[in-house]
Amino acid sequence: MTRQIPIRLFGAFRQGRTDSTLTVEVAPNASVAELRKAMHEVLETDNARSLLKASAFATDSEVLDDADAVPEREISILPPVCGG
Amino acid sequence: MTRQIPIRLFGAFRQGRTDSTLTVEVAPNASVAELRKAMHEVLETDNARSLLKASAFATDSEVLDDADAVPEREISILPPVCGG
Amino acid sequence: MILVDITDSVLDPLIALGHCCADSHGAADLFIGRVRNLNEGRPVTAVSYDLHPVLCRNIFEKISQEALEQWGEHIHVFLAHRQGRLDVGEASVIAAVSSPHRAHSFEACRYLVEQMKVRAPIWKQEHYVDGDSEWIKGHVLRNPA
Amino acid sequence: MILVDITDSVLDPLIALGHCCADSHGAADLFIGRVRNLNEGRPVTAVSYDLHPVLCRNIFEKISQEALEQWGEHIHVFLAHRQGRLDVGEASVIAAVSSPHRAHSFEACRYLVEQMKVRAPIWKQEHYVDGDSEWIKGHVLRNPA
Repeated sequence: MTRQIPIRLFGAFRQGRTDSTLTVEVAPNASVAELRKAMHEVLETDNARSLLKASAFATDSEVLDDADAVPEREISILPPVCGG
Repeated sequence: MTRQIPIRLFGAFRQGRTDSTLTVEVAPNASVAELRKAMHEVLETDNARSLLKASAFATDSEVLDDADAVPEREISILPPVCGG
Repeated sequence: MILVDITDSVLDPLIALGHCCADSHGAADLFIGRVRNLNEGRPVTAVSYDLHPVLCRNIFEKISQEALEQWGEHIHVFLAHRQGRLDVGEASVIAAVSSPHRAHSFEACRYLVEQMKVRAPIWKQEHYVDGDSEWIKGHVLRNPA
Repeated sequence: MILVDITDSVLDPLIALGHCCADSHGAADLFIGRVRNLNEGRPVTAVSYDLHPVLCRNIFEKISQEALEQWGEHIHVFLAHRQGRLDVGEASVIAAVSSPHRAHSFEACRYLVEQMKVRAPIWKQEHYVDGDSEWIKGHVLRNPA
């Protein structure tokens, strides 16, 4: 039994994609670190994998740490930011 | 032979006056320090004399130092400032 | 008093200054970030801003709340960011703070801008004269220590 | 580019922001000083500003020129002060700076305000709820060292 986690993509993760989510599969009690590993497996390019290293997972209310359990809420992957 | 120097008054020097200038008499080659002394003599109140100590003489283009000669241009006396 | 916004519409500095205003406030500071025509020597024609709207609003509120904690509950804080494609010269962000004294307004406004730059989930894609476009490298997002 | 003004009319922040603007400027900072309803615990109803208009304009230009020397000839600088009697909430001064990057805009705008406070020939007389009024003690004017 695994969980399907749809991950919302932002910024450079959208480059060359029509879809704005990417779904990955993790174990029921997976941590954010494991989610990161699972996403690494499904990314197609070196660029995207290297971007992932510098990116953070987040819910709609907070940025997650790698040690956190993957929450039940919607998950996003946030590349390095540059507002303003 | 002396010079009549009309001094434009600003801020607290205008308190209780209808006139906005005060004329003092100095020697032909007087310095700003001597002008200050002459103004001290004609001021009527301790408040005004004490304000004079903290004030600067100026032309329309610059603040004068006590060692400067009294210029031929219009002279103002500027009490401590507080713009904004 | 805090007002934050994420919007598709033109940002209006008068709304920021109307919010950052009180009879006891002698000083307001306002910052506007605008799209520049040049980045690292390359001519830019427009910038597309991609945001995570819900998280971004939450983070704007957090940053604003921190400003109140640091400079006093009585200050007024405004922080708004635009999303979508903006031409050169258009405002992408407005931050503003009013308070009784000027030092707090300057410092708190600067705080909003600096924190927004490193913590808000906002990405920009620059469009160049030659038709090319590129996502700008930014700051790695981390939870504040 | 420098724009300074001494005026009897209402100060308009949009004029300041319109001047502090260029395709290569990514950042503008604007400061507004407004009449407060309280000074050192005493309720204020209005403030009368007395200025030496010609000298004040000269000093505003000097201060602005110093900002260009310090932060670059390409920055845009605006500094305007109102004279006459102003009610609580009305703007007495607006300073603004735009430049390619935000640090310079913040720093130069702060510089304008701090220098104006200690060097510009401006005096204020506060009017109180009880009908009394008083000239505010300020900074002794000296030539810059």
